[in-house]
Amino acid sequence: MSLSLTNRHCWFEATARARINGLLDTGSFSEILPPAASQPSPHLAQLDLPGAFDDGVIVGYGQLEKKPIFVIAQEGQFMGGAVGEIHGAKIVGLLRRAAREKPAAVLFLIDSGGVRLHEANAGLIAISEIMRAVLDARAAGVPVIALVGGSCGAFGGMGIVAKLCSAILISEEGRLALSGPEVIETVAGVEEFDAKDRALVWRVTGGKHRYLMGDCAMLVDDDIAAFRTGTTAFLADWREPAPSAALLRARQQVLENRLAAYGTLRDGLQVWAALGVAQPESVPMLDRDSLVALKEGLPT
Amino acid sequence: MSLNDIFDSLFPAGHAVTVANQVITGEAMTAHGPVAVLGTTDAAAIDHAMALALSAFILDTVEQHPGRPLVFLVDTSGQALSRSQELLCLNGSLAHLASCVDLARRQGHASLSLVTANAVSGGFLSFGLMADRAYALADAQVRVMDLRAMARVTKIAHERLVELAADSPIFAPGAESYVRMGAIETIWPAPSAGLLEDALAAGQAAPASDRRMASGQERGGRQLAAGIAQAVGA
Amino acid sequence: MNAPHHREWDTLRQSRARRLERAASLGLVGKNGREIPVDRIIDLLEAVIQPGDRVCLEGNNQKQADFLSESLADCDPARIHHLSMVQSVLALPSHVDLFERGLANRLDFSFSGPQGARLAKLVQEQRIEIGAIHTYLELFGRYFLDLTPNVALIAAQAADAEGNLYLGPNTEDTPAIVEATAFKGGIVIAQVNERLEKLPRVDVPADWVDFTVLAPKPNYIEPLFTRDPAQITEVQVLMAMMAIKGIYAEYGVTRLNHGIGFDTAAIELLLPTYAADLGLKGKICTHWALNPHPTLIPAIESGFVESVHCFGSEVGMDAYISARSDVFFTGADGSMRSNRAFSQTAGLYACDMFIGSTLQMDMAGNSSTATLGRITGFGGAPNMGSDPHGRRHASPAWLKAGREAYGPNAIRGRKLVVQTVETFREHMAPVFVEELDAWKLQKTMGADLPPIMIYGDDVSHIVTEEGIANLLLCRTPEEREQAIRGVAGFTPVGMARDKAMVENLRDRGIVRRAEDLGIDPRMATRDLLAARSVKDLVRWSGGLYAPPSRFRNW
Amino acid sequence: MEMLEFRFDSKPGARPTDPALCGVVGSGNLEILVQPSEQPDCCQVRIKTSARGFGATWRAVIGDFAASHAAGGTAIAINDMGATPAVVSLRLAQALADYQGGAL
Repeated sequence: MSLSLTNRHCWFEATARARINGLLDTGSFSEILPPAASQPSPHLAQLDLPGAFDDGVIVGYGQLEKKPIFVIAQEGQFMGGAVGEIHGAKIVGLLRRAAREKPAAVLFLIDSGGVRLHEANAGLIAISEIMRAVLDARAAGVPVIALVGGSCGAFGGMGIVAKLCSAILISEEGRLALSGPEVIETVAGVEEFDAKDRALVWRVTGGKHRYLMGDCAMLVDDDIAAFRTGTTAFLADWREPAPSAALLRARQQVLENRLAAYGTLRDGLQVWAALGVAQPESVPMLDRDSLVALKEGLPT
Repeated sequence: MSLNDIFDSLFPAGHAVTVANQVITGEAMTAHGPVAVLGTTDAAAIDHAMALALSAFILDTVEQHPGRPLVFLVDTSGQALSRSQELLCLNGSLAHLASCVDLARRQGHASLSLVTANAVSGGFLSFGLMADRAYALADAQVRVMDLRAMARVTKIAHERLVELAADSPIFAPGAESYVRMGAIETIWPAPSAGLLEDALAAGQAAPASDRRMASGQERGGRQLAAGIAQAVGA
Repeated sequence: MNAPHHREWDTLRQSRARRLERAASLGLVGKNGREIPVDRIIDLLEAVIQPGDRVCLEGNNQKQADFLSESLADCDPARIHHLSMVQSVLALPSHVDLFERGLANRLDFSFSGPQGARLAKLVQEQRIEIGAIHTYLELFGRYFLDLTPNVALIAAQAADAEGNLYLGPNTEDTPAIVEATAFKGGIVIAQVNERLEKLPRVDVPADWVDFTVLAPKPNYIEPLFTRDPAQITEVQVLMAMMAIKGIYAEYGVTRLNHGIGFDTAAIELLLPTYAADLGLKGKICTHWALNPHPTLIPAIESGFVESVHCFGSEVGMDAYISARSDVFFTGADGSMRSNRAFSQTAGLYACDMFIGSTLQMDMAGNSSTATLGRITGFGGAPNMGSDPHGRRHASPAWLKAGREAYGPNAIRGRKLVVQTVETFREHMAPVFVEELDAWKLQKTMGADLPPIMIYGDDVSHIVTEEGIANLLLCRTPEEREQAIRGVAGFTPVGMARDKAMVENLRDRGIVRRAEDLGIDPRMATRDLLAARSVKDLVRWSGGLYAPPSRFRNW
Repeated sequence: MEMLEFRFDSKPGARPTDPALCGVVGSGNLEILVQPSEQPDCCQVRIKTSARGFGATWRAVIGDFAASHAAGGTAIAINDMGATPAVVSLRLAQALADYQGGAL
């Protein structure tokens, strides 16, 4: 085994700032409302909690392979990347600017459990505004690409936002879902979902499962450079389609077929077998390239 | 008030609405012409089947009745909580539903939603909050989470949350908070054809852009968002 | 001269025969070798165990004879009572049930883990009499002197039709327990996970075993030695860098034991990176008495490690161990053979260094993991973490430490006993204190001694984020105290240091800061770790390591 | 939450104009924002911390930092979520180095 393992910069544990620095062309990033020009959330202060200068999200612009790019990066280590009033408004502001200025893409580095409960109403409404702003930017022809691979994944309202983006690039460590396993366990019992069984959690919500099911466009290694390479490659081939009933009709058909085929299954292993994977139990241990090859070889 | 009473109050000129699997679909007549009526009832926990039933109905309306306004009736306790639902990416089906509402808007369908009983988190996000304008009946429950659960999760004393909720619409549950925050236009004392017609008229006159931040600031409930978004967007 | 006093000399053998007869009278002889049907286990226990017996219940921090323990707790206290329990670890709820239900009233043990609070309550209510709290080696030693079991209840992986046992990779304490019991007229009962026609190998011969029972489910094994690299902090990386450069390299430590915490996991994960860059491969950390820590995989794969002997195994490591038989001790069948008694002996006498962490340390260097309201005990750390006066063979590390401690004409060497701790634990609880909680615990429990894990006079070095204190070089108690305060950071006792004296100690190399070692603290990032996640460990192992589900995020 | 404010004499250091941010307000961690101030031989520090009652410890940690680094001319703002002194010291050194543009 090589020491190259030790030279990787994994996305999973990097800070939002480190992700941006490794993702964009070196030195090209400019932050809008940087920490020195910002105030932490007064709503957190009212609850006697210290905030963060950037309220847990960094927005700005830079370049990717010399193309102009807008970036939104949530900091999962601050309050689980959850969306509060300032946090949400920064994202909405950037998306609206993108619809106007039309950069080559907006890269949305999602790492969030959804609504920040300390600012619950502000967070919920902000996520609704983000949902509409993502769709507006896309309708203006600007691709919005979700990159998911942080420790908080993309949950709650941010799971919905991720699925409204043009595409999702995800790592094996990334998770994408609506309700967190802990919430389901609390409400429906440990038999329904054992949140401590992490392998199960990943078989239900993890990057490999979402990629095999076609919910994510690309599976990338847990490495900042791999996210950069994957994003560049994806954008090279992508033309943002105009919103149309035909596209949504086609999507409706896919989702209905899927529900009919797999609606009673409860574990990724069952779905993968149904998809035609010969040895589903081997999937969790496959490396990224082998899994991509496996998916490409599946019957369609 | 039963669902039929609500229909009768809102659409005295007539309605043909069916309810299946807690999903409402149909059409009704108003002073502004026919409208599509859809939504959920009995505090539905939105699952794939419900979301797809709603999205299919929206696509049908877009294809068969161009420009027909959409009236959403919202009664949802949130999303279905189960492993099999998450296994098939429930957030994806909710996003698909939201996309369909958005498409309708882009194709000239005005939309409004009326919270008839409950509007909670994911279920509310996927269609109620996607409409051009939202309204709520007076006794409707609109929230992310009740304060007791919030106290447990945030580890902040319940008494403290109750005290702060008294004058903070930022997290206090209730339709009134959402009015002050700009997400709900007004609270209706009761379902009423007159109020519905006013709302439909307002929807046809006003632009379909998202004005909730500005409203939140004007109403004093959300004082930071508009300025921040403006500063970032400039 | 008086006539010789008449005495029977085989009462133990007679007692054993009567017990076996009682079992046989209930039909429990077993024509199929020594197999007992699982639903007769309580009948068997009530037949062979007598009131007042000394019973050894096998269990350690890893494998547990959990089914036999639960079965014993379900026996009728009218028939079985006043048992004296001897056991390495009091870990399962059923262990404590024995006392609460009136089956047992006396306990000699080593470690109590999760049941520490219940145990303390029973002691205070005087419902349990504690003989003594031991280290593993002391307890094993007493099995062969004055605490020999009448009955031993043990756990094995498999039995064959004759009653031979295969213990699997988790051999652990079984050989010591069985040897003491079987050869002193005792009865040995084994719970097994499976019955096989042919065992992979015979670890315990059938004629040392009286009965076997197929447990309803495999014995519980705790993945106790799995440390997720994702949880290692930058401060632990910094301390690991200081330990490697300031201690491992300077003494040329080749034979050693590590504690189980994240501090030492960080050191293991810096061997292929930081230590390799310092040119230390082949010069340090070649021979280990250590459980198969998953975090040691990168060092093994990088060629740092020549040999590892294990106390027990670790969940998920079996295939990797089997494929690395040059490094680990494995049988002809390929699977690992561990042995706690032998590995503890290696840790005590054959290691040049022990390094571990603690919860509290006083100004004399005494350390304790005891907390108020809990009786936790000792396990093996005091044996590892002590300088054995019985050692005679020399090694460069041992000699260098001896000369630092006793001067150039020293007639003995010195084991390196290193404590590595961040000065504050979580919730800002200071590690360095004027008085250990152990003293209060002694009073409330009425114990003979405070439960001190490692005595201050055994400690050679203390590593904190502030630096390294070399206690070997201190010449007076005052110097030792100031050396400890001098690395105690911003804890109250650290701030109460005599600054001038600490600077003097620093000039003499007794207290050394990161910069004195040529280490820039800003270099201390997690990027230095050879593995930053459990998945990295799986990759290093070439897919051989199969971590338990709870440690996975894929 | 507790707010603390300290000023310590410190040797004047390099005085870049760009502020620097280091760390994240996560559990057991903190963020440190370093900006230029008007007073070249003084280091001003403002702290918001989730843990109450550790003013004396903060004073000692910051005092030690100011004495052992050329941190004069800086205004430092800290948002803390229960970081230990070891983490605070490490982060302060990193933040000052980032600010002064010093390569490692």
